[in-house]
Amino acid sequence: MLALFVRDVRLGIRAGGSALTGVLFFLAVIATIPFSVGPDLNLLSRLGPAILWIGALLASLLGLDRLFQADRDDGSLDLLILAEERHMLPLTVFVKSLAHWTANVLPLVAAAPFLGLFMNMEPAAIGAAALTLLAGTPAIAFVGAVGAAVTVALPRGGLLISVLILPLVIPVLIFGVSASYAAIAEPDPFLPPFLLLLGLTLFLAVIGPVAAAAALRYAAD
Amino acid sequence: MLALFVRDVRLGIRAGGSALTGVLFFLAVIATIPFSVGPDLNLLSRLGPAILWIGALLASLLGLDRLFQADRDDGSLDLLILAEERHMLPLTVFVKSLAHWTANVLPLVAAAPFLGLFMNMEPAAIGAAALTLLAGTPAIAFVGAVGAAVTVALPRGGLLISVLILPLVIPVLIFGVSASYAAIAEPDPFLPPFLLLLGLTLFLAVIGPVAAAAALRYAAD
Amino acid sequence: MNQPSATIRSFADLANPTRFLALAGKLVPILASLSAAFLAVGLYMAFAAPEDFQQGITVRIMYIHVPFAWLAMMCYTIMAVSALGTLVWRHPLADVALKTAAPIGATFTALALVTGSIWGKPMWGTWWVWDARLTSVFVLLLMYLGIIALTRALDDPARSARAAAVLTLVGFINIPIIKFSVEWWNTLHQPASVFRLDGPTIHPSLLWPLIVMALGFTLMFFTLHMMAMRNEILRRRVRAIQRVEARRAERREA
Amino acid sequence: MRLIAEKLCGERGGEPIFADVNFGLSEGQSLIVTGPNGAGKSTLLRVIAGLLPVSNGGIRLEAAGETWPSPGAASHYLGHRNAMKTALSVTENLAFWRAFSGEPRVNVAEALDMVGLGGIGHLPFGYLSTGQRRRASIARLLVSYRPIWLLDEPTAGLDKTSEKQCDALMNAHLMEGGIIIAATHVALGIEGAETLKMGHA
Amino acid sequence: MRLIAEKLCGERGGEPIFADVNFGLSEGQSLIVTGPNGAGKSTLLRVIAGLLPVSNGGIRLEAAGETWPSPGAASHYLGHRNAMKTALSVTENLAFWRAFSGEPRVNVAEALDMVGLGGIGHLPFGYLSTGQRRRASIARLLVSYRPIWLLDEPTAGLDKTSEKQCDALMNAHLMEGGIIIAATHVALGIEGAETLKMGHA
Ligand code: HEM
Ligand SMILES: Nc1ncnc2c1ncn2[C@@H]1O[C@H](COP(=O)(O)OP(=O)(O)OP(=O)(O)O)[C@@H](O)[C@H]1O
Ligand SMILES: Nc1ncnc2c1ncn2[C@@H]1O[C@H](COP(=O)(O)OP(=O)(O)OP(=O)(O)O)[C@@H](O)[C@H]1O
Ligand SMILES: [Mg+2]
Ligand SMILES: [Mg+2]
Repeated sequence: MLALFVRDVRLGIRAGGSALTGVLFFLAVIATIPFSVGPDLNLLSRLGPAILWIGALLASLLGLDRLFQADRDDGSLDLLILAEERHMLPLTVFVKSLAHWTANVLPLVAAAPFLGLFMNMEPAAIGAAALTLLAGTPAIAFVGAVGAAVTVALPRGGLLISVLILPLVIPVLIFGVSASYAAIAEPDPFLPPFLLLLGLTLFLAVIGPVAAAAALRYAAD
Repeated sequence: MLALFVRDVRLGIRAGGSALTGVLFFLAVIATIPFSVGPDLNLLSRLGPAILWIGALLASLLGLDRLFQADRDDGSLDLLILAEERHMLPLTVFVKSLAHWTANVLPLVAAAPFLGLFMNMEPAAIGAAALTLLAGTPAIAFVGAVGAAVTVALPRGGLLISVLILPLVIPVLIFGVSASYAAIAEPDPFLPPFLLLLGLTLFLAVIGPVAAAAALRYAAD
Repeated sequence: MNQPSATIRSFADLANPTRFLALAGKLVPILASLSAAFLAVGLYMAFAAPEDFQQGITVRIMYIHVPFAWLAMMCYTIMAVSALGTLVWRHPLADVALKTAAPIGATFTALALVTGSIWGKPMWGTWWVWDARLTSVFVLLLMYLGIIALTRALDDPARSARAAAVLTLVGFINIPIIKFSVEWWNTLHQPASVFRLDGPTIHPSLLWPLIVMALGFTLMFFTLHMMAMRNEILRRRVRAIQRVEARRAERREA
Repeated sequence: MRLIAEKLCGERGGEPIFADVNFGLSEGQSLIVTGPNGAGKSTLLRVIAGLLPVSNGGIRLEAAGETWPSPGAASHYLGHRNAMKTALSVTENLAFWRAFSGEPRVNVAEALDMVGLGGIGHLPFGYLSTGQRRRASIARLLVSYRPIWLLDEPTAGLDKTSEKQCDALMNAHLMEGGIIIAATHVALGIEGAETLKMGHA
Repeated sequence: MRLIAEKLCGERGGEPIFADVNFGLSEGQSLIVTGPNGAGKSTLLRVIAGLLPVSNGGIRLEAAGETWPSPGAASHYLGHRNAMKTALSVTENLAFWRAFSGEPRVNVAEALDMVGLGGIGHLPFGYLSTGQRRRASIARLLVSYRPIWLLDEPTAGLDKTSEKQCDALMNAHLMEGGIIIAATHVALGIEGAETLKMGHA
């Protein structure tokens, strides 16, 4: 299992998914924003958390569709499925999604605070945003895994089911963003949405891999 | 050439995946912004065009990394390069990027007006935004082709490509947004920035493919 | 049994770089001392120069900020030229020049950003504004870093050379944007006052130290660049020799 | 241990590909599957491995003990595709499969020597030639132990000498009491192998 | 028309793979490249096609007229990978290559018959078996005309009968005054072909 994790992370890094690239990616995304919404600083600082979340979401969606296809194309997927008695397939999926998250999203989460400074967000907001990112983004990877598995299994019909599944991402996003705003906007409390986010992540961390594994079993053809 | 276009569009639609992910991502972006700027509607409608543009820009990065990699993996790229005397490679690249745009980005542009309604933008603004998107987003695909060509040798170029491309497409973003604002903000005229945008797209439609072709010629190994 | 031919070929390839190494060996010390001299004089003049009556002491930041900013753009221009060298003239050194210039350029750009924002704090009351010039320079930094990341990600030097060259050329669009951002958009940042068609508008008492400093930093840039190129060439030689060795070992096994 | 197929039927996308395949292989025995393209050789192997559902009849493993609950768990499957990442070096690839499949056997370096790739473990897999790739994935069978080998055209793309090496490896596996089922178009140098001819007829 | 290689050298990632390859093939002649794995057969073919830069020496096409400016433009390259999209049907794939490569020759249906895939043009390419895939990509050589065929292990994965078919097609191409360069490990049934042995020796 650890071996699988290491392999996938390594692949991610080889592809230039290294920490440096992650930070650069974030910087690039952020740099585009002011050009469109204009240099209004306090508007920026309000947009801050949303921008961070959007960047993270994009980063985790990039290459997610290849999560299993890459393994299918070179035949590794067959062997991963064959090893089922040894490593439960859901666990395998879980590890793969986690590796994807580690290679592509974690660097961004780590970089988030600095970028917060860039958009002169207040410390509280920065902390909250980083925290919610850390808690929320894995969920995206897990949901995405289902979509990826389904599209591998039935390339044609895959679309349909992904339509049903991927919208789960939006709630994650919404809770994440609202939580990070709750941290600054006085009246409404930070914890409730954050706990919801955590719950959602844990829930998806279980459901996602199980569903994806179920789909993959029929993927081998 | 037409054959190539048809093939790629067909593949894009059959394989599904990315086009859908794009729309969903687009939706997600739109969904998060209200949280950040709050329920203040006329601020929303003011930000509308910017949000649409950012969403479209980021969404069109999805699936870009496979533009040439897919062909490389199954050996088609060799033949596309071999056919150079018959179809100039830049032209081939041009057609491929156009097909990518048609399959993955065009749906977004089509969806944009509805999302505009969500953010209660005024009809004029919506029209302008859609128009600028239609005129501008191809440029992203053409620049994207360069990124895809440059990273074709990498196993998973997702993040890196975005890092390389985003700085290059910022001019497109600038003119696109300013044009769509000019449409509503009375004094300044719509045409000049829009024509600039068109010009930029045409310019990149030439530069992008030529550069990408130059990179691809040596990518074959 | 083609090792000898192989080794000879790989050294024949390096013949031209060899000449460069000899040249660099001679030039580097000269350039280094020259730039040191210029910088010393420049600094003296800078502090001898009159203070700006409204900006006060902070105006002196200009003497480093502006050269850094200029060099940031010049370095990218040099990279673009060497990119042409790689793609069009296939010059063996062009690729080395591009690859090694990137980190230096990135550093200068970063310094321009830092000095700029240090200057911005007293002048504009804020470290950073998302104004056109500032952001375009920021984007320039991003492009430098992107090119560095790309050259790192592609292991095979021949291939990464082509890729980086293409990318650099395409990225060159940004340079005019930086240069003219101040004219095109109304920015906080002040417009060009030295490189203008209708001659410099800045007062000579400020102009001269600026020019001397600029020259000093430019010389410094070339010194660093030459040293970096020398290292890169030597690194590649070592790699080539290692490959030959490895192949010898393989053949012995087979 | 005994691998038994009874009236085994396989289908692909709803169409029956083969029907009523029967065989029983005990330790040290091997089966060579031949037949025209599209006869269903690969399908048969995948059905045995459990990668495709059994449409009818059954395949089971007898007297195999706890370690090998099912035919799939007890087998190495070598398909057409090499199951290696081109971006990773040969050694990294093999080390991964060794760690992942468990039951480690020969260590990576030795395995590479055994398939005649001694010198080039450090190269990225993508740099290898067709035959070298195939040999690397044959090395995968050696780094971790499985009693049953399911080989789909194992010698495709190999030159004469490495074909011999491959035959030797297979025979050694049989000596140790392994079981081999190989689909092939060319003759394999396995001693005393039964053959199963598939075909639309 | 004459395809001439003089002191041709090829390298991969900076390492010389082969050196001083000389041959001259005129219409109707063929060259079979053999050698151990990693000898550089595929590399040679790719260099000839122009997919890899010539590191030294030269390859040129003489008296070929306007239509065929360069060896690359005049050649069909059949690599290890089939250059077909698994998501598209066999017919769609071939129709695309026919339209894209120009110089249309046999139409798709006939070509499929000629390689013995008559019935299954409608199947997605991904559904085909290894040999069927190979045959489909051999059909690609027929749907549009090129005087030079560069074949990298054309018969890999083919059964005996389709191997014969393939030989017949190659001979027919030579009859018409075509040129064939084929890298292979197994004997090909081409009449009067010269052979070029590559190898580290
Ligand atoms: C991070 C912030 C800043 C950045 C990125 C920046 C960038 C640049 C660049 C790229 C140039 C070269 C322009 C050209 O050659 O046309 C430049 C020149 C200059 N900058 Fe800045 N700058 C920044 C902040 C400032 C501040 C705060 C001031 C002072 C108020 C300032 C004053 C100048 C001056 C006087 C020049 C010389 C203009 C000329 O004579 O051509 N800059 N800056
Ligand atoms: N994924 C699939 N879906 C539907 N049919 C398939 C699929 N894969 C293969 N087939 C069909 O099943 C039949 C058997 O395929 P299989 O790969 O088992 O043949 P094979 O004996 O291995 O041929 P070869 O010798 O070329 O490898 C073929 O006719 C093929 O068209
Ligand atoms: N992309 C690459 N980069 C560097 N070296 C490579 C690359 N591809 C192949 N090589 C090396 O070039 C040599 C020749 O490879 P090539 O594929 O030409 O051999 P081949 O004769 O086709 O072998 P096979 O019979 O297995 O197909 C091999 O030693 C291989 O390691
Ligand atoms: Mg098969
Ligand atoms: Mg080969």
